[in-house]
Amino acid sequence: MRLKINGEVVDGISASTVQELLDELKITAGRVAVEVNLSIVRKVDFGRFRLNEGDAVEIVNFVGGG
Amino acid sequence: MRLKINGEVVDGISASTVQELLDELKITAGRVAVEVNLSIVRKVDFGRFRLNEGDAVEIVNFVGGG
Amino acid sequence: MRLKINGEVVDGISASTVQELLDELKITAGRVAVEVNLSIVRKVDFGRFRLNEGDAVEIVNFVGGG
Amino acid sequence: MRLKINGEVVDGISASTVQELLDELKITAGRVAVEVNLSIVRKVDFGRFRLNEGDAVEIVNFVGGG
Amino acid sequence: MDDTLIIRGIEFRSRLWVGTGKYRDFEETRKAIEASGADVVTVSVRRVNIIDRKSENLLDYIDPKKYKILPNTAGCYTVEDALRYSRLAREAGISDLVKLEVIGDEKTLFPDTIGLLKATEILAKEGFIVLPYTTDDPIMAKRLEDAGAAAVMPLGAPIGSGLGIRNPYNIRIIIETAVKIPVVVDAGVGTASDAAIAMELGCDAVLINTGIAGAKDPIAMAAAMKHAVIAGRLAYKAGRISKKLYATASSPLEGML
Amino acid sequence: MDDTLIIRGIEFRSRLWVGTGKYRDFEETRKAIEASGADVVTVSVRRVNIIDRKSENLLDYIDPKKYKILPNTAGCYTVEDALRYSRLAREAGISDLVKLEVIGDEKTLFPDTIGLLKATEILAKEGFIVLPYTTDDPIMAKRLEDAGAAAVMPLGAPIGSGLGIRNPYNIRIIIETAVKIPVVVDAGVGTASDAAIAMELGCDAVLINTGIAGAKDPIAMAAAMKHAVIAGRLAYKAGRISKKLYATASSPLEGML
Amino acid sequence: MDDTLIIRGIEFRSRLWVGTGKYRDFEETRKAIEASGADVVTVSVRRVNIIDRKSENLLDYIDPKKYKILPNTAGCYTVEDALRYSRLAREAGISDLVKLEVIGDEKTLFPDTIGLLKATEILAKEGFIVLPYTTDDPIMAKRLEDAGAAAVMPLGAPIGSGLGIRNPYNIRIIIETAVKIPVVVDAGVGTASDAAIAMELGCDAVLINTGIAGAKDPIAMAAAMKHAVIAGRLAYKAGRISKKLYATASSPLEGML
Amino acid sequence: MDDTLIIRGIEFRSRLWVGTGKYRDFEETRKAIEASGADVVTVSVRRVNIIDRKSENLLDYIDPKKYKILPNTAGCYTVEDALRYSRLAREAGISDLVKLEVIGDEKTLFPDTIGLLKATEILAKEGFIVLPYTTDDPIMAKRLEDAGAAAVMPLGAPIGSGLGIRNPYNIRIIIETAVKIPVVVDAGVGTASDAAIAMELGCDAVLINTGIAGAKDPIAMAAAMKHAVIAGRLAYKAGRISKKLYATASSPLEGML
Repeated sequence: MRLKINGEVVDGISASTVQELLDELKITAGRVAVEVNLSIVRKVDFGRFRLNEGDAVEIVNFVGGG
Repeated sequence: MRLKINGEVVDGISASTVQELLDELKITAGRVAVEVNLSIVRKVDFGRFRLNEGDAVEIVNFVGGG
Repeated sequence: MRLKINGEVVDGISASTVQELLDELKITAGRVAVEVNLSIVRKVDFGRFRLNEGDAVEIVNFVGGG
Repeated sequence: MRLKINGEVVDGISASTVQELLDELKITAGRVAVEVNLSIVRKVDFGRFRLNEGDAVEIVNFVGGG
Repeated sequence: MDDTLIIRGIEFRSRLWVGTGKYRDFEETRKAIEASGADVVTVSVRRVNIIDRKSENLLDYIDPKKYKILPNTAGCYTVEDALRYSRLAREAGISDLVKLEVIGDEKTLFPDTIGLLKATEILAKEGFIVLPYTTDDPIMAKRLEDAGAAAVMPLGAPIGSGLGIRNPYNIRIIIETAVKIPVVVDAGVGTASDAAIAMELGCDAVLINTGIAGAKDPIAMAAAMKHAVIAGRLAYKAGRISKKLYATASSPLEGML
Repeated sequence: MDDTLIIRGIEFRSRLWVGTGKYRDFEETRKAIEASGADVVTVSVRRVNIIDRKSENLLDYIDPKKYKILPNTAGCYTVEDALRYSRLAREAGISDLVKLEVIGDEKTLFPDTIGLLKATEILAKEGFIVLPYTTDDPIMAKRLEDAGAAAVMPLGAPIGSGLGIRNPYNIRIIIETAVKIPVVVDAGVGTASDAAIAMELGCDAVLINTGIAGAKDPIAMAAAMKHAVIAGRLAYKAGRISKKLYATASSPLEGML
Repeated sequence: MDDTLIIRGIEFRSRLWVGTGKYRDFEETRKAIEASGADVVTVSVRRVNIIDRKSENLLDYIDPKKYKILPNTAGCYTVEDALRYSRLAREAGISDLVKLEVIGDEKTLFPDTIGLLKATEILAKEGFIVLPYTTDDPIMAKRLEDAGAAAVMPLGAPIGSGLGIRNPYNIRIIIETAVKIPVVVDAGVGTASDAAIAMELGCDAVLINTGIAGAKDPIAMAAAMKHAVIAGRLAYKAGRISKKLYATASSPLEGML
Repeated sequence: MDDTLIIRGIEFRSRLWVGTGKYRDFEETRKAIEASGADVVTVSVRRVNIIDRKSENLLDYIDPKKYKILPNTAGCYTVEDALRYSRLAREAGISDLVKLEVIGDEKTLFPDTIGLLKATEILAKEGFIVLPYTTDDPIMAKRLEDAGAAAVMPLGAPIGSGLGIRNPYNIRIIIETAVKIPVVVDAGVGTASDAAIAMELGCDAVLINTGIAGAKDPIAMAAAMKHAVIAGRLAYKAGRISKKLYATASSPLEGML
């Protein structure tokens, strides 16, 4: 499946849920927030939130800032 | 006629136009602005603008200010 | 004997040395400095420094200051 | 005659007085002060003050300063 | 150098603008304005006293042909009031100039910038030449410019406080980078050096009322402010020396004995 | 008001005094002095160039009949040198005035006040009108007065630094309580507002050299300083408003709609 | 005295809050925060690097159980972006705290107060504990309080400028009369005395990032800021002596020889 | 880093020195000193009260074994008096330390630097460790060093005035270029930030009396000063960021949505 992740088009994604996507990308779910097509996906829903071809996914976390 | 002029109720006004009112009050038209019932009366219209019983008239001019 | 002590004339002093004077005035020698007729008397000399009639004695110590 | 003028040794001076020296050097007397061997020569004395071999002469005037 | 200030085609002879409030009487007002050399005088719009008609009029002392009358909306705490006073002022007066004030609270008399921005937009559309009294916030200054302000009038310090230019950094930023329209410092100037500092920062003009009217000798202070504004403007144009911690001799070493 | 500064019977038309160092040429010097309106100009005493006689003389450009020539002893680090230069200056000039400098070190060009005091005492006895360049120390100012100084010239900041009046508190103390003789701030003035501030403190005059000569446009800065000194003096006399943290309206509340 | 700062029921051990930007590495960040004694650390919300997964995470070095994580919306120039980042931050984090920034332009990084006010209102309604980064305008501070801000964070000077508290007068007015919510000075603090001054004005806390991270020795500066904030707070509580132009002896005259 | 101040081989644990004048009683004095963390306390030499012998002694509250007692010559207006008090102090005390004061006048309590220099020279020859209280004149500081002073104690502002460091420029010059001996700012510190500023300038220590004793809560202010001096010293060592008129973001732009 093709997704747009953090602005980059990524092909061959096998994950079908947000949680699987995070696993596939080796990202610890605990410290990130996820947005799919501009709406936030709650952490509790990561497992059941299904991704579709072409979804725009944003995965963010905290970095140093003032 | 009774008018409300600058917030004060004034009885026995004989003037029937803004111009006549200014004359009656001995106010030089040149340097004032007049508002009747919250809408401005143009200087050019002072002569033909008729006043009615109970009109709220505001007559203002310039004073010292910063 | 009459001495001038710290600017005050004091009569009937029986002490004959600085040390005796301090004892008579109940002043602990340890924390004061003594001047007789404008010259300093060393602590070690308190015992043998003889006082004469009319000597001007200054006895000072430390007070709060900035 | 040899003089030391403003720190420079100058030979062949024919002037025998301060005034003649100033004339020889084409310096207007009016605006300068002259010192011979560390003592000031009054303007009124320029004409009669004789110079001797080896005299140290200082001729100063005003320059821009703050 | 020709150094005339021009706002919307109007030429200003002087870079010192003065208020007319707080003077002992009209005669003192007249003398102070004359001593100040100002050609802009601010006024307020208030009700005519219909009971006691004897009282003279300010404009008997300030000839509108000689001076530019700049009405303010002092005392207005809402957009509506500010609009109302502005429109009455234009009708009473002879120009479209208005020094727009929308006040936020009585303790500071600081502007309510949100209301100010709204009122500026509306009045500019109505053809007013709007000079808003604002804070020293560069972002807000830019917003006001975009809304159609003809100039911005950032405060140096609270009205009547005499604290001078409290934040020269912000004023400099407004002038250097925030806006292209003229910048006129309004409020806070307490003495001559304050006015000079404002002009040295690059302001186009300074408006002073209490600083002059409240002085022990208002006429003398008016003259002081006149010279201070000229001095500050000239200094700004002349390009000052840079600051150094250590000294540099002004007299030459060469030619010493 | 008549507000002439008088020192030892000498009347000064202007309260701005200017130096003549660091200008591009004599013509610029002349123009700057003229623009400044000063009637006192400082000069230094240096050796005549006996090799190259073509070089013009400063006094060809500054008419000693029109201006008061105030020789300084800049560059002197000892009492002896200061005395020697002062005496030569008097001989070369036409008056007993001397701006006495005994410098302490070359980095700060601060005065060596101990040497200064000695030299002041000696020269005052010799009939000089001694104007010592000193620190802003009130005690030393008093000592110099007692030693016969005709005025004191405390520094605002290091010579040529353009830092302005670094310690207005000390200058105020000198003026208010330390001395009865005139106080002329010397050194440090970098721009117009600095000069205005000095005068607002109550100084009798200000001496400026680098602040004018070092500006991009010295002529314009000279005019700026002229106005600044007038402004500061007028403001001092006029009596400024007091400072307040909060605002006071300058427009009336009475008569609002 | 117990002097704990409490905002919406949250207790803050330290009145020094620190940012985590601009450090050489996470280890230096960790050490600086530790030296600062802060229990609030600000962070930004940014995209995870999905290409290079090795890169460590800031939270590996700052234990969210030990520190209060305060996400900011730095870099947001619109209300929409500020809302989006705030919501993502809440989702990524564990609290409702947000340091709300709606930036007006890139040169000054001053807040766009109009957008800030809108965003504050919306987020407050959504249950966020909103700490808006604003100007030192007292009127705007009040507006933000009315819109539901839990505290206001007026700037002392532009972010990263190190200019300190440019306008202590406005900060004082905000604290004394404008708002009842806590006031945390944000931006501008360049060295220890700046932080002390902020606290002496009566601020409830100070937020510092560049002032620490940009110092030659960030760890030492973090410790300096820690002591400075404690010092300023204690001095504010202790009640300083009033200022006088003249002296008062600290040693007694009585008992002199 | 080891950062111990050493003067003539004497080690100082703290860079805050405190006076003991003006406290309500000895108990408050003791508590304030303890809270300040100082190990140097200044005292004055005065006549013992021979009439009323009950009165306790200051040294019952300040253990000379625990604290370095630094006697001053406050109240002395002549070299002779300063010498007399210094010698008595040495005899009464246990060390050669003396904070030398030769006062110029009672309004300012500024030093009479000429007398001060004389007394310094004499006492240094007699083996005293002389710490002269002087002005912020760099030249005089150098003279005192040459005369044998172990450190110089320039005033920040008049004693008890609470005006802070009125002229940081001079203090910086004294530290950077005038002297090699330690510089301890004495007098003028009114609140914590003043002390921090003194240390940030590079002073080696600060002496405070009225600023602490005159505060509403002297004990709290003593603690404030303790932290302020540590803060200022650390900041000086850490190397502060440079000042800029415009902003620099502390949060990254990279990784934005």
